[in-house]
Amino acid sequence: MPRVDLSVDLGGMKLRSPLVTASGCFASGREMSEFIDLKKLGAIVVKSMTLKPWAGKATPRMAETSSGMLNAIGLQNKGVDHFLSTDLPWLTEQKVPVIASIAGNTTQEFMQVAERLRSAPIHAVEVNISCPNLEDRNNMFAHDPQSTSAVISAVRRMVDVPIFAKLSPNVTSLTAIAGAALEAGAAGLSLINTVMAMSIDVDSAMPKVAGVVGGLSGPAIKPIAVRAVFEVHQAYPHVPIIGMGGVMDARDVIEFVLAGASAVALGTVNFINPKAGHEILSDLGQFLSSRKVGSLAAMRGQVKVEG
Amino acid sequence: MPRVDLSVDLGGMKLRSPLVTASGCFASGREMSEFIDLKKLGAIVVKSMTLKPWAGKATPRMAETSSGMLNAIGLQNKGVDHFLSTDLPWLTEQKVPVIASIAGNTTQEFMQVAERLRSAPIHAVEVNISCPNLEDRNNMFAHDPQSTSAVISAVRRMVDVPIFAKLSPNVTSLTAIAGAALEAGAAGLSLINTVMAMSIDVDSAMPKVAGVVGGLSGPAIKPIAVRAVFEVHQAYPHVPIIGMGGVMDARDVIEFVLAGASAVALGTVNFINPKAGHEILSDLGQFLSSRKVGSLAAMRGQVKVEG
Amino acid sequence: MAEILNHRKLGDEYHSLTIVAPEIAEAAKPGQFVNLRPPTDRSYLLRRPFSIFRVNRRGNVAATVEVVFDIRGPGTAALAAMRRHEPIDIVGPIGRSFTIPKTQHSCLLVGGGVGATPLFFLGEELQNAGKRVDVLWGAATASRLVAPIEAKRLGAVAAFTTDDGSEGHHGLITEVLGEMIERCGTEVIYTCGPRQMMASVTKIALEFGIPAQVAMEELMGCGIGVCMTCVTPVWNRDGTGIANVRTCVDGPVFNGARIAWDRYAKEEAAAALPAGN
Amino acid sequence: MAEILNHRKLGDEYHSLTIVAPEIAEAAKPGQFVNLRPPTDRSYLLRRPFSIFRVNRRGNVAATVEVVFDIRGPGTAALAAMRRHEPIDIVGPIGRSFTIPKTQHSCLLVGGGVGATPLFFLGEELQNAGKRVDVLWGAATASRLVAPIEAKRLGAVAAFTTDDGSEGHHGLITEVLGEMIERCGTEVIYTCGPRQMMASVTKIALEFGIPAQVAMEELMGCGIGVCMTCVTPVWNRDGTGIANVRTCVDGPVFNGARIAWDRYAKEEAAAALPAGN
Ligand SMILES: Cc1cc2nc3c(=O)[nH]c(=O)nc-3n(C[C@H](O)[C@H](O)[C@H](O)COP(=O)(O)OP(=O)(O)OC[C@H]3O[C@@H](n4cnc5c(N)ncnc54)[C@H](O)[C@@H]3O)c2cc1C
Ligand SMILES: Cc1cc2nc3c(=O)[nH]c(=O)nc-3n(C[C@H](O)[C@H](O)[C@H](O)COP(=O)(O)OP(=O)(O)OC[C@H]3O[C@@H](n4cnc5c(N)ncnc54)[C@H](O)[C@@H]3O)c2cc1C
Ligand SMILES: Cc1cc2nc3c(=O)[nH]c(=O)nc-3n(C[C@H](O)[C@H](O)[C@H](O)COP(=O)(O)O)c2cc1C
Ligand SMILES: Cc1cc2nc3c(=O)[nH]c(=O)nc-3n(C[C@H](O)[C@H](O)[C@H](O)COP(=O)(O)O)c2cc1C
Ligand code: FES
Ligand code: FES
Repeated sequence: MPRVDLSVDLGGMKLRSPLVTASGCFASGREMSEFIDLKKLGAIVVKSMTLKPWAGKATPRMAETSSGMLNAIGLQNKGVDHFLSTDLPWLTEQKVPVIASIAGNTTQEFMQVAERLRSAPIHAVEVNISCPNLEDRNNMFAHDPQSTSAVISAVRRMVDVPIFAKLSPNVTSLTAIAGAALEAGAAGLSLINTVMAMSIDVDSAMPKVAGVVGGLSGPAIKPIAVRAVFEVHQAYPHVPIIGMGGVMDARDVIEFVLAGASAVALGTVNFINPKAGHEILSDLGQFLSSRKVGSLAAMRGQVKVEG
Repeated sequence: MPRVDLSVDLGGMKLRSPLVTASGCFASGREMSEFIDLKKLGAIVVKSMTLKPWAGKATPRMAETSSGMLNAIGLQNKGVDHFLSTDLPWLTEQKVPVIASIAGNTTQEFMQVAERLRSAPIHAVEVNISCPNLEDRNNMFAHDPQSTSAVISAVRRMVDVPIFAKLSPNVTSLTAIAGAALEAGAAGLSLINTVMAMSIDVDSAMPKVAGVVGGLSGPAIKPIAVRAVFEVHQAYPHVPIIGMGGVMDARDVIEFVLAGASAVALGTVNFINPKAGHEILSDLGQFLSSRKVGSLAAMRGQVKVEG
Repeated sequence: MAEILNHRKLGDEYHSLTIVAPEIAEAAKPGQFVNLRPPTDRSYLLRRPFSIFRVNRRGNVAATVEVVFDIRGPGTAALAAMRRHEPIDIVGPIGRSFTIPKTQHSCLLVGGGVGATPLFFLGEELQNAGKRVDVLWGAATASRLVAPIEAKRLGAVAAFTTDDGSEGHHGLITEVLGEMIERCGTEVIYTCGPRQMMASVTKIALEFGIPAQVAMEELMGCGIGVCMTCVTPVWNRDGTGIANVRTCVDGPVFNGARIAWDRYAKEEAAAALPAGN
Repeated sequence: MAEILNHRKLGDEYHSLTIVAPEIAEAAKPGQFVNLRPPTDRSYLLRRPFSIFRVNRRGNVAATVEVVFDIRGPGTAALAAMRRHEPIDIVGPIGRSFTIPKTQHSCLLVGGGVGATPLFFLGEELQNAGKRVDVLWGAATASRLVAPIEAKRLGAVAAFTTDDGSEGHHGLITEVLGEMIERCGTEVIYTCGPRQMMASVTKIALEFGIPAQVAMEELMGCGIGVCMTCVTPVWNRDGTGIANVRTCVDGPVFNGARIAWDRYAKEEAAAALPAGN
C-alpha cells in the first residue's frame, strides 16, 4: 500500500489527521479515550464552555428522527474554570491539539470566557455563535452579521490563537455571516451547527424534547451541510473550513473535503460507534491508496463544477 | 367505528379531506388517477407553471440521500397555456378542487401567469416564490420580504381566489417572510418548499445533480418542516397553513396538524407509494376514531407547549 | 404486495426474482419495466426500476414476472437478500414497449451488460410473431453476459463480445455490429445498454439505413411520470427543437434516431435556470 | 461484533437475547447495562440501552450476557427479529452498579414491569454474598411480569401485584410495599421501574428509615457519557442545590434519597436558556 498523506493544514495548524471532533459530541475526550486512541485525531474540539456552569434544559433532551437526531441539551457544561482546572491538564497530557469551544448569551460573556483562556495551552478557539443573543431579542448571534462581528472581534481581542467561528445553517445567506466573521478576525469557519427542528409525539401531543425546538444532526442533514461548505468555500476559497454534519464514514469525509473542507468533524457518529474516529481514519487511508491519491489535502474543493 | 370528521377549512375553502398534493409531486393528477381516486384528496396542487414552457435542468436531476431525496428539476413545465387548454379541463371533470401553483423569474412573469388564470375555474393560487429573482442578483423571492411582498401583491391584483404563498425554509426568519406575504394579500401559507442541499459523488467528484445545488425533500426534512409550521402558526394563529415536508403516514399528518397545519400536502411519498393518499386517509380515520377524537380540525395547533 | 415465487442466481453475477403478479404479467409488453420497493431499510426511500426479463402466463401457479439484476447499491443488495415467499411491493408494468415490426422480418437484439435483460422477453415475442431473431451481447467480461446459454437458444445467430476477451470477440459490440447486420440481413435493431453504446449502435444502424429502437435508462424519482426526474432529450418530429421527455412513461423505448445523443449535460448554463425542484 | 448465542421468548411478552461477550460478561456488575445497535435499518441511528438480565461465566461456551426486552418501537422490533448466530454490535458494561450492602442483611427487590430485569442479576449476587433476598414485582397484567417463576425461586418471599388483578395483589406495588418490608424485615431496597413508582418506593423506604437504590431510565443519545442527553436531577450532598447528572455513566443506579423527584420538567423556563445543543 503506497503511503498516503492524511495530514492537513488548518489555518496554520498542521494536523496529523483530518478528523477532529464536533463540539458537544466528544465531551472533553476522557470518556472517549476508553474507545479510541486520541492521537488518531487531528484535534479535539471540546464541548462548548460558558463563563459559569450551565444546567441545561429539562429532559427529555433528545428524539430520534428519520436518519437524524434532534437534541435540546441547552449547553449543559461546568464552565470555563472547570475546563481549565480539570479537563485541559488531562487533555494536554494526551498530546493532541485542543480547540476550546466557547459560548455565551452576551458579547461580554464570550469575551470573559475568552479572557480566561488567554494564556491556556490551547491551539485554537471555536466560537459557538449559535447561541441566543439576550441583547437582541433572543436571536442567535449567528443569525445576524453585526452580532457575529461583535462577538468575534471581542474574542479576537482576548486570545492570540486562531479563532474559528461556528456558524448556524439557519440563515438566508451563510456567506454574509461568514464574511462578517472573517472580517472581524476569524481565521476560519466551522460549518455547520445543527439545523433548527422540532418533533411532536402524536400520542401525547407533547414536543419530543422539553426545549420544544432543538437542533437536528446526523445523516439527515449531510446534504445541507455539504452545500453550506461548498457555498462558503466558493466565496472564500482561502479560508480554512472545518466541515461537519452527518459524517458516518470515510466517503462522507471525502465528500466534505471535495466540497471545500480542510478538516472534518465527527459528531453524532461518535454516539453510534465510539470507535468511529479510528475506523474512519483507516478507511480513509485505504480509500485514497486504492485510488492512488497521495494526499487528502490535494482533494480539497476539487468538486467538478463548471466555472 | 364512530364517525370521524376529516374535513378541514382552508382559508374559506371547505375541503372534504385534509390531504392535498405537494406541487411537483403529482403532476396534474392524470398519471396518479390510475392509482388513487382523486376525490379522496382535499385539493390538487399542480406542478408549478410558468408563462412559457420551461425545459428544466440537465440530468441527472435527482439523488437519494439518507431518508431524503435531492432534486434539481428546474421547474420543467409546459407553461400556463398548456395547463389551461389541457390539464385544467380534465381536472375540472374530476370534481376535485384545483390549486394552481405558479412560478417565474420576475415579478412581471408571476403577474402575467396569474392574469391568464384570472377567469379559470381554479379554487386557489399557490405562489411558488422559491424561485431565483433575476432582478435581485438571483436571490430567491422567498429570501427577501420586499421581493415576497412585490410578487404577492402583483398576483393579488390579478386573481380573486385565495392566494397561498409557498415559502422557502432557507431563511433566517420565516415569520418575517410570512408576515410580508400576508400583508401583501396572501390568504394563507404553504410550508415548506425543499431545503437547499448538495451531494457529491465521491468516485467521480461530480455533484450528484447536474444543477449542483438542489432541493431536499422526504422524511429527512420533516423535523425542519414541523418546526417551520409551528413557528409560523404561533406567530399567525389565524392564518391557514398547508403543511408539508417528509409526510409518510397518518401519524406524520397529525404531527403537522398539531403543529398548526390546516391541511397537509403529500410530496415525495407519492413516488414511493402512489396509493399513499388513499391509505393515509383511511389510517387517519382509524387513528382518530381509536382515540375517540371526532374531528381532525379540532387538533390544529394543539401541541402542548407552556405559555 | 406480491409474493416472491423464486429467487435464483443467474450465472455468477446476476440475481433473478420471479414474482407472482398476474395482472402485471398479463399486461406486460417487452421493454416495459416494474418498479420494486426494496424491503426493510427506510434510510433509502425510492423504488428501483427493473426491466421485465420474462413473464410466465402459463404455469400452474398464477402468472409471474421475472427480473434480473446485479448488486449495485443498497437497494439491489436488499433485493438480493430477499427469499422465496417473502412479500414484495411492485408497481407495473410501466412505460412504452418495443414495437413488433409490421413489414420488416429480420431482427437483431443488441444488449450491453445487464441491458440485455429486456431483450429476452422481446426475442420471444418476436419469434411468436414469426420473425427472425439474432443476438449480439457485449459485456466487460464473460460473467457479466446475461444468460448466454439462453441467448444462444434465442438467436438464429448469437454472438458475444467482451472487453477482456474472456468470451467471444475481444472488444466492443460496435466493432462487430456492421458484420452482424450484413451476415444476418438485419432489418431492425433493438438495443439496451450503456448510453454511449446505444448512441453508437444507433449511428451504425442509421448508416445501414435501418431503424433502431433503444431502451433508455435514467435515474427515476417516481417511475410513474409525475416528477420529471428521468428526462431524455428528444428531437421533435420536424427536427427543429429538443424536448425533455419523461423516460419512465414516454419511454423507456425510443426511436434511436430521435434522441439528441449529444445534448446530455449540455443544456443552457445551469445558472440561467431556476434553482431547485 | 459479538454473536447471538440464543434468542428465546420469555413468557408471552418478552424476548431474551443471549450474547457471547466474554469481556463484558466478566466485567459486568448488577445494574449496569449494555448498549446494543439494532441491525439493518439506517433510518434510526442510535444504540438502544438494555439492563443486563444475567451473565453466564461458567458455561462450556465463552461467557455470555443476557438481556430481556419487549417490542416498543423500531429498534426493539429489529432486535426481536434477530436470530441465533447473527452478529450484533454491543458496547458495555456501562454505568454504576447496585452496591452490595456491607452491614445490612435483608434485601428487597422491587421491580415494575420490564424494570425487574436487572434485579435478577442483582438477586443472584446478593445471595452469593449471603444476603436474604425478597422479591416484589408489579406489572399492568400477569403477562408483563418478568420471569415470575424464576422470581419465585429467587425470593425467600416473592409477591406480585398487577393493575388488573390477573396475578397476585390487585393494585399497585406501593399498596403492599409497607407490609412486605415489615414481613421480611427489609433493611435495604433495590428498585427499577417507572419513574413515578420509584419515587413512591423511595418515599416509603425513607419513611421506614431504610435506604433505596434506584436504577433510572432516561433517553440516551450516546450511552457513554459524552452527550448530556440522559441527565437526572440530583441533590448535591449538602442538599443545597441540584445538578443534572448523567444517568448513563454517573448512574443508572442512584441513591433514591438524592434524586430530586419533583424537579422533572420543572427547570427554569426554557426561554431563559439557550436553544439547541
Ligand atoms: C427502465 C430501467 C430498467 C432497468 N432495468 C434493470 C435491470 O433489468 N437490471 C438491473 O440490474 N438494473 C436495471 N436498471 C437499473 C437499476 O434500476 C439500478 O441498478 C438500481 O436502481 C440500483 O439501485 P441501488 O440501490 O442498488 O443503487 P443506488 O445507486 O444506491 O440507487 C440510488 C438511486 O438511484 C436509482 N438508480 C441507481 N442506478 C440507476 C440506474 N442505472 N438507472 C435508474 N435508476 C438508478 C435508484 O432507483 C435509486 O433511486 C434499470 C433502470 C431503469 C431506469
Ligand atoms: C439504562 C437502561 C436500561 C434499560 N433496560 C431495558 C431492559 O432491560 N429491557 C427493556 O425492554 N428496555 C430497557 N430499556 C428501555 C429500552 O432502551 C427501550 O425500550 C428501547 O430503547 C426502545 O427502542 P425502540 O427503538 O424499540 O423504541 P423507540 O421509542 O423508537 O426508540 C427511540 C429512541 O428512544 C430511546 N428510548 C426509547 N425508549 C427508551 C427508554 N425507555 N429508555 C431509554 N431510551 C429509550 C431509544 O434508545 C432510541 O434512541 C432500558 C433503558 C435504559 C436507559
Ligand atoms: C448532543 C449534541 C450536543 C452538541 N453540543 C454542541 C456544543 O456544545 N457546541 C457546538 O458548537 N455544537 C454542538 N453540537 C453540534 C455539533 O458540534 C455538530 O455541529 C452537529 O451535530 C452536526 O454534526 P453531526 O451531524 O456529525 O453530529 C452538538 C450536537 C449534538 C448532537
Ligand atoms: C421532484 C420534486 C419536484 C417539485 N416541484 C415543485 C414545484 O414545481 N413547485 C413547488 O412549489 N414545489 C415543488 N416541490 C416541492 C414540494 O412541493 C414540497 O414542498 C417538498 O417536496 C417537501 O415535501 P415532501 O418532503 O413531502 O416531498 C417539488 C419537490 C420534488 C421532490
Ligand atoms: S421518474 Fe418521475 S417522471 Fe419519470
Ligand atoms: S446518554 Fe450521552 S451522556 Fe448519557
